[in-house]
Amino acid sequence: MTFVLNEDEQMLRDSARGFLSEASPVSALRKLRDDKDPVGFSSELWGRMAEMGWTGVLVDEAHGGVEMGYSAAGVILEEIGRTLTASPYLSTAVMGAAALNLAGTDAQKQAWLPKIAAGETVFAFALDERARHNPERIDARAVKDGNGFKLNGAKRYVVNAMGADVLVVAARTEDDKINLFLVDPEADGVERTPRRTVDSHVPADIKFADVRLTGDALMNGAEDSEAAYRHLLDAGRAGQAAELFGTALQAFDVTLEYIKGREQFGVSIATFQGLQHRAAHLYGELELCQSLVRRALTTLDTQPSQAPLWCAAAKAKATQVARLAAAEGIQMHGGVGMTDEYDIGLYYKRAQAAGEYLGDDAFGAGEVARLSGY
Amino acid sequence: MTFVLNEDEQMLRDSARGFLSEASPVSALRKLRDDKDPVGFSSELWGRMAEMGWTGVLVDEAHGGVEMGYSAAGVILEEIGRTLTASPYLSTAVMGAAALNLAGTDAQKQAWLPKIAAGETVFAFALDERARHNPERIDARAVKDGNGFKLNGAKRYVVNAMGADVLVVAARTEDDKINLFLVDPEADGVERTPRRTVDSHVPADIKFADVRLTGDALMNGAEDSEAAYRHLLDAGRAGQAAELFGTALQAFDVTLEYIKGREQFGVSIATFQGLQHRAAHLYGELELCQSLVRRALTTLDTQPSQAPLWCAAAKAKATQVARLAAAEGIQMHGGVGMTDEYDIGLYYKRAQAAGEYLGDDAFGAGEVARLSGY
Amino acid sequence: MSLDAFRKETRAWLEANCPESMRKPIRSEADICWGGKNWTFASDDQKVWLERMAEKGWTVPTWPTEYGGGGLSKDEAFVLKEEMKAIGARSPLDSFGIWMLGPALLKYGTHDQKAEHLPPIARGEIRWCQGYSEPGAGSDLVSLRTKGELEDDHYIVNGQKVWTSYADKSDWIFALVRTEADAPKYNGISFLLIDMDQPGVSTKPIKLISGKSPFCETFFDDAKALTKNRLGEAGQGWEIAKYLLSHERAGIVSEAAFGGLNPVTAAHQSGEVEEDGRLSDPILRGDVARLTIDGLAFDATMRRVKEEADHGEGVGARASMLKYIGTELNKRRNELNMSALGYDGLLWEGENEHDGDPARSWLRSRANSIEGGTSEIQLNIVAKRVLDLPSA
Amino acid sequence: MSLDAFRKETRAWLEANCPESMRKPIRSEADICWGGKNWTFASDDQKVWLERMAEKGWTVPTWPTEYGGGGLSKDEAFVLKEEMKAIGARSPLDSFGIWMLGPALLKYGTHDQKAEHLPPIARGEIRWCQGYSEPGAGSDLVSLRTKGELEDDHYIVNGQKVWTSYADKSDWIFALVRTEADAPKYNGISFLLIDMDQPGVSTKPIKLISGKSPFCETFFDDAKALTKNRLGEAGQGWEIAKYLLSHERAGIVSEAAFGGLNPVTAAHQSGEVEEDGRLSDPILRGDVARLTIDGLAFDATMRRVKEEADHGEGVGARASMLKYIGTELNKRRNELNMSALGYDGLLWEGENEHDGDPARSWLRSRANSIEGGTSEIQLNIVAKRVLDLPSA
Repeated sequence: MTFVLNEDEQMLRDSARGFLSEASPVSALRKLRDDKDPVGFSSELWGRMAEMGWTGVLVDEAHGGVEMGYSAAGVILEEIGRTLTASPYLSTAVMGAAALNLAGTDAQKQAWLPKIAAGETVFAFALDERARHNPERIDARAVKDGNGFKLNGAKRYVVNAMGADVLVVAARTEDDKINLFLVDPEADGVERTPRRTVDSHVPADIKFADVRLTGDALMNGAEDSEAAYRHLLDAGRAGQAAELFGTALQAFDVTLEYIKGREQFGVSIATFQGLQHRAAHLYGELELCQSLVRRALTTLDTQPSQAPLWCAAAKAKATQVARLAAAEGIQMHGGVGMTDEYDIGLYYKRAQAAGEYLGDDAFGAGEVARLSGY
Repeated sequence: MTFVLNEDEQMLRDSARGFLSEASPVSALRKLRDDKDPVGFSSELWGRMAEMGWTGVLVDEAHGGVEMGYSAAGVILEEIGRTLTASPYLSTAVMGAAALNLAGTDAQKQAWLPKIAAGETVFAFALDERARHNPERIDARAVKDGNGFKLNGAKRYVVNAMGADVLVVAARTEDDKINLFLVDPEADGVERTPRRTVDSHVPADIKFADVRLTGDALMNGAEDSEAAYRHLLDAGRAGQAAELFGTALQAFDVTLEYIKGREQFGVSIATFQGLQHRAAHLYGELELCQSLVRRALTTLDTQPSQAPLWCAAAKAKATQVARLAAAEGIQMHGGVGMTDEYDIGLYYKRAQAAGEYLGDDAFGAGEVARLSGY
Repeated sequence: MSLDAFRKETRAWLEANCPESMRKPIRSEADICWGGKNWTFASDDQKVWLERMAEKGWTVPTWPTEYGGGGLSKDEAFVLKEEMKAIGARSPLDSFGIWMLGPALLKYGTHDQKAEHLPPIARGEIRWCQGYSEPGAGSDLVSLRTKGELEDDHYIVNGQKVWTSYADKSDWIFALVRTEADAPKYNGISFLLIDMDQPGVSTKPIKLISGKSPFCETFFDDAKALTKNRLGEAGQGWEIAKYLLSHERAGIVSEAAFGGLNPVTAAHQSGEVEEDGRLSDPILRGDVARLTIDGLAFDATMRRVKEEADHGEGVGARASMLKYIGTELNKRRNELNMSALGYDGLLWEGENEHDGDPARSWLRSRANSIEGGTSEIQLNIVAKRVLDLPSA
Repeated sequence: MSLDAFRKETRAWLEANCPESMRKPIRSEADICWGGKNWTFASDDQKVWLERMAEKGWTVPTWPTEYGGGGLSKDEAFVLKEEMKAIGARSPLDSFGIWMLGPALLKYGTHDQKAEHLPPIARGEIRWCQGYSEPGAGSDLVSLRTKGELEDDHYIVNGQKVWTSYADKSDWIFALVRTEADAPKYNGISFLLIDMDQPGVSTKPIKLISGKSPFCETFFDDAKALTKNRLGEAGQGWEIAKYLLSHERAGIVSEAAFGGLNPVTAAHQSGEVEEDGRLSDPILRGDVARLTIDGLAFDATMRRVKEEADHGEGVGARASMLKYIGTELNKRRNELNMSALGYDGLLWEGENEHDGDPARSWLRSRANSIEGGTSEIQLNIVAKRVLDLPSA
C-alpha cells in the first residue's frame, strides 16, 4: 500500500505515540536544554527505543533487525516530531543503516548493523561544508596514504556529533568522486566544536586535520559511490520530512485546542471566520504534506529510482508547512504564544532547524525543477 | 513634492476623471471590442485628449507642449486605467515623447514633438522579439546601406501598431549596439499582423524584411544610445505601472461596492470577517502600490539616475497588485463576476495584458535583484 | 462468476463491439455523447457504440438491471472501467442524468419514478439539466424564490434559474422549487422533475468572460410539474440537493486537477527556455517549481483519499478540502501558464481554431472556486465539520 | 525667531554642549538612557548630556516650558532633530513617560497633574511603565479584571497586569483599572497613576521564546492609588487608552520597518553568494527580491503618509494599515534572514556576545503582529473604519 499504513505500522504508531508521550514529552527537551546537556539527547531514552525494536527497522534480520522499511521508520519519526524528542534516531537508525545498506562492505555491515539494531552505537553524518545545504560543494579530501587515507576538511552542522561513536564523512577521493568514510570521532586530528542551536539541539562543526584512516574506513560496497551518497541524502530528506510533518501536526492540534478555549470580547476566538479560514487552509496544507511524506517513504521502499523527486518535494513541503503551522500557532496563541512557558514556540524553533537540515523549501524547489528537467 | 500631487496635478486628475468617465466609460471598450475595431482605439477620443492638453505633458513649450512631467502623465494614465480606456496615450504622449527627448535629433524633435503635442500622430514601439519581455535579446539588425540603413527583424506585441503613423524600432547596428529607428509602417518590407488580445486591444506582430531607411531614421541624439533605450523602457514601465494602479483601484472600488450590496443567507456578505480581512489586506497592497508608482514617476522627473530600480519595482508591484485585485474581485462577485455582463472580468483581462507589457512581476523582481547587486 | 472470468468475457465483448473510431482519444467537445431527444450523433460509430453499451446496461454499469443498468458489483464495474481504458474506449454516454439525477433517483425515488426516468437516462434518450441557483442567490439555496403552487395533480412553477448548464439542449430539468410558502426556509423547498417541452419553460445562454459557455438562464412562466414527478417528500428538496452537491464537487475537482497545459510545456511552446531546458526567467522558474510540488502533493492526496476509501475510510467533509485545494491549484496553474506563455498567452482570436485556448482556459479556471460551492464555503465546511470549530 | 536663526543657534549650542562620546552610534541597549530613580548612568557624558538637554527642555522639545519642555514649535522641533542627526547626537532620554504618558497627560491631565508628573519625566527622574493587558485578556481591554475600590481619597487596587515592559525597573505605572463595578464594560475603566514604591506592588520578569525580555508581570495586592492621580474622569480610561494605543502602534512600526539585518547582508555573512554577488540559491534570490520590492514600497509609503500629514491629511485609521504591513514585512524579513544565514542562523549560544542575535531578532519579530493590537485587529479596524464595511 502506498499511503495507508499496514497493520504492523499502525500498531507501531500507536505504541510509539504511547511510549513517547510518556517517556519523552516536550518537558524532556526542556530539561536537556535547561541542564545544558553536553550531548543534546538522552542515551537512556535511546536504549529504550532499541528495546522497543525501533532501531532495527532498516536492518535486515541477518544483522539482527526487523527490516520493516522506510515507511515504518517514518511512522516513528512522525511521533518523534510530535513530541520534539531529541534522539539520534534519524542519524543512526535511518541514515546510519541506510549508508551501510547502500555503501557498506560486508565487513562494515557485520561490524555496525547489529550494533545499530541493538541501539549500542550512535552515528553522526559530516556532510555539509557551507551555511546552506549543498551536496555538490564538497571540498573535504581523502588522499591515499599507504594502505589508508589522510583526511582533511571542515564540516558544518553535524547533528548528534557530540554523542556519536561513528562519524560518516563525505569527502572526495583522488578521482574527485565523493565517497563516504567511517571515522572515529576520537581519532587524532578530529576537532569537534559543539554549537547549541535554537532548537536546543547540539550539532557540531568539525575540523579534520591530517586524520589518518585505515583502508577499511572507506565505504566502497556500492558500484557507484556518488549514487549511494545521493540516495543516502534522499533517505535523510524523507526521514526529516516525516519528523517535520509530526511537528507540524502537533503544532496545529495544540493551536486548535487553544483557540477553542480562548475567549475575546466575550466570544470564543475559534468562532472568528478569519481564524477559521486560516485554520482550514492550514489543514489542507497538512493533508498535502502528509501525502508527499508517505509517498516519499514508500517510494524509497518500493521504487528507489523514483525517490529523488518525491524526497525533495516532501522535504520542501514539510519545511514550508511545519514553519507555517508553528508561525500561525504563535499568532493564534497571541501573547502567551511568545512566552517560553507555552510549547508552541519550541515547535517553531524546531521547524526552523529541521527545515534547514538537508535543504529547506527553496533548495527542495530547485531540486524538483532540476529533476523535472527545467 | 515626491508623493503628494501639486495643485496643477490635482486639477488635472479631477478633469481627467470627469472627462474619461463621460467620454470613455468601460462601455467604450466593449464597443471597440464588439465592433471588432481594426485599430483597437478611437481616433476621435485621441483628438479630444489632445484638446484637453494631455498629449503635451512631456513636450517642452518650445515644441508646443506644457512640460508637466512624468508625475502628471501618471495622473492621466491612472484615470485611463480606471476606465480601461484604449488609447495611444502611453505609446505616444509618454514613450514617444520620451524617446524623442532622450534620443531624438533636433530635426526629429522638430518634426515630431509638435505633432505629438497636437495629437496629430500615433507612435508605436517595436521592441520585444520574444514571448516574454527581454530588453537584451534583440536580434533585429540595421546595417549600413548607402547613406541609410537596411532593417531586418521580427517584433512581437507592438502596441497600437495598427493605428500607428510611426514605428520606433529597436535594432542593433554594426557596432552591435541597440539603437532606435523611426520607421514608416507603410514602407516596403514592413508586414504588420494584428493580434486581437484578451484585453480587446489590437497589438501587432511585425516583420521587417530588407526595409530601406534613410540616414535620418536613426535616433542618434543621445550620447549613449543604449542608455537612452533603457531609460525609455524605465519611462514605459512607470507609465504602465500607473495605468495598472488605476485599474487595480477601480477593480477594488467596484468590488467593495458590490459586496456591500450583496446578501447571502440573509446577511450582507460584507460582514463576513473572511472577506473583510482579505479586503483590508488588498487595501494595504494598493497603498504600497500607489507609493511605488508615485515614487517611480517623480524619480523620473527629479533623479533620473535613480529611475531604473524604482521603475522596475513599481511595474512589478503594480502587475502583482492589479492581478490580485481583479482576481479577488471576481471571487468576491461570485458567479456574476464570471459573466461578460459585469465589468470586473474586463479588469482582470487588462491586468494580465498590461502586466505582461515591458515585464511582469517576475521580470521586475529579477531586475530589482540585479540592480541591487544580488 | 469470478472477477477473472468476468474480465475475460468483458475484454472479448469490448474487443468485438467497440468500433475502431470509438477507441480514439477525445479531441473536442463534439466527440462527447450527451444524448437526448435532439441529439445528432457525431458519427454512426458513436450511435452504434451507445446502442450496444446501453443494451448491456453498461452506460450505467452499477444501476439495477430493471432500470436499464448493468447490475454490476463495484468490483465488476471497476474491471469494466479498466478494460475500457485498456483499449482506449470512449465513454458511450455522459450526462447530468447519469452523474447527478440518477444517484438521487436511486436513493430517494419511488419504484414508479425509477421505472419512468432511469431507463431513458441509461439509453441516452432524455437529457437532463440541473436547476438550483437563482440570480442573487449564489450558493445560498435557502433564499430561493422560484415557487410552485399546488393545483390538484400538479404544481404551477414560476421563477428563474441561473447557471443551468446545457439547459438550451436539455429535455427535462430537475429543479429546486419553493412549494411550502409558510414552512421554515430549509423545509419549504421541493425537488421537482420538470418537462422542458412546454410553453411555460424558456432558456437563454449566458456569455462568460471566457467566451461562449454551456450555462443558461432558465425561466418558468406558469410551467407545469406533475406532483408524481416530485422526488422525495414535499420540503425534502434541500436534503436531496445537499446529497447531490457532493457528487458535483467531486466532478469539479477531478476536472480541475488533471490534464491540461502546464507552465513547463507552455514555456517550451513560447520558447521561454534555454538550451538545457531551464526556464529562461529564474524567478518564474521558482514559482513553477513550487507549483510542481503542490501539484505532486495534490495528486498524491487524491490517490491517498481513494486508497483510504478502498479501506473503508469515508471521504466525508474532506471532499470540501479537496475541492478547495484542487480549484485554487488549478487557478494558480493557469496563471503560471499565462506567465510562461507571455505575449503568446494573451492572444484571443487568431487564424487557428485553437488560438486563445490558453487564455480561455485561464479565465474559465476562475469559476472553479465559485461553482459547486465557493472556496469560502468549502473553508467554512472544513472549519466546522472537520476541525469542529464552533459557529459564531 | 526665524527658523534659520533658530537652526544656527541650535547648531552652535549642540556643537558646544554635546559630548563627543554622545555622538557615537548606539551600540547596545546599555547606551540608551531610560532615566529613573534607580538609573545608573553608563558614563559621565551620558549624565552631562541628559542634564544639559533637560535644562533647555529639549528632552521633550514640544512640551510647554512650564512643564519642563522646550516649548518649541513643530517646525523648530524638526530642525532640532535634523541638527542632532547631523552630528549623530544620541537621544538624551527615552522613556514611556515621554512617548506615552506625556501625550496623555497633556491631553487629559489637570494643571496640577501636569505640574506634578511632567517635569520629572522631562528630567528623567521618574521612569514609567504601562499596565494595560491582563492574563487571558490580550488586546481585549474590555474584560479587564484588575479592580480599584474607592476609599475616601484613594483607590485600593487588586489584580494582575502582564506585558508591562521594564516594570521591574520603573518607579511609577500608568494602569487601566476597573473602578466602576456596575458601569457597562467600556465605561467602568479608569486610568490610574500608581506609585510602585509601595508594599502592595510587585513584579516578575517574563521569559520569551527569544530569551530574556523587558516584559514583566505586575501584581497589585491592596495597592494604593490616590484619586488625584486618576487621569481624566472615572470611567474615561478606555478612551485615554485608545488615544495612547495609536502612539504605541507608530512606535512598533518604525521599529519593525527600519534598520536591522537584511537577507542580502545575511547571505554575504554566511558566504551564500557567488563571486559576482548573486545569491547562491536562485529560488531564495527570488523570494528576497520580492521582499526588497515590498520593503521599498513600505518605506515609500511611510514617507508618503508623512508627506500627506505635512499637508494636513490625517493618518487616522490608516495607522492600522501601516502597523499591519510593517510588522508582517518585518516577520518576512527575519524569516528570509534565517534562510540566508542557513545553519549559521540557528546558532543560539556561542563564544561571542552577539552569537544568536539573528535568531533572537527572528523570534522577537513574531511578537510584532501581536503586541499593540494583533494583525487581525488591525485588519478589522481597516475593514470597518477605512473601507467602511459593516459589522456582523
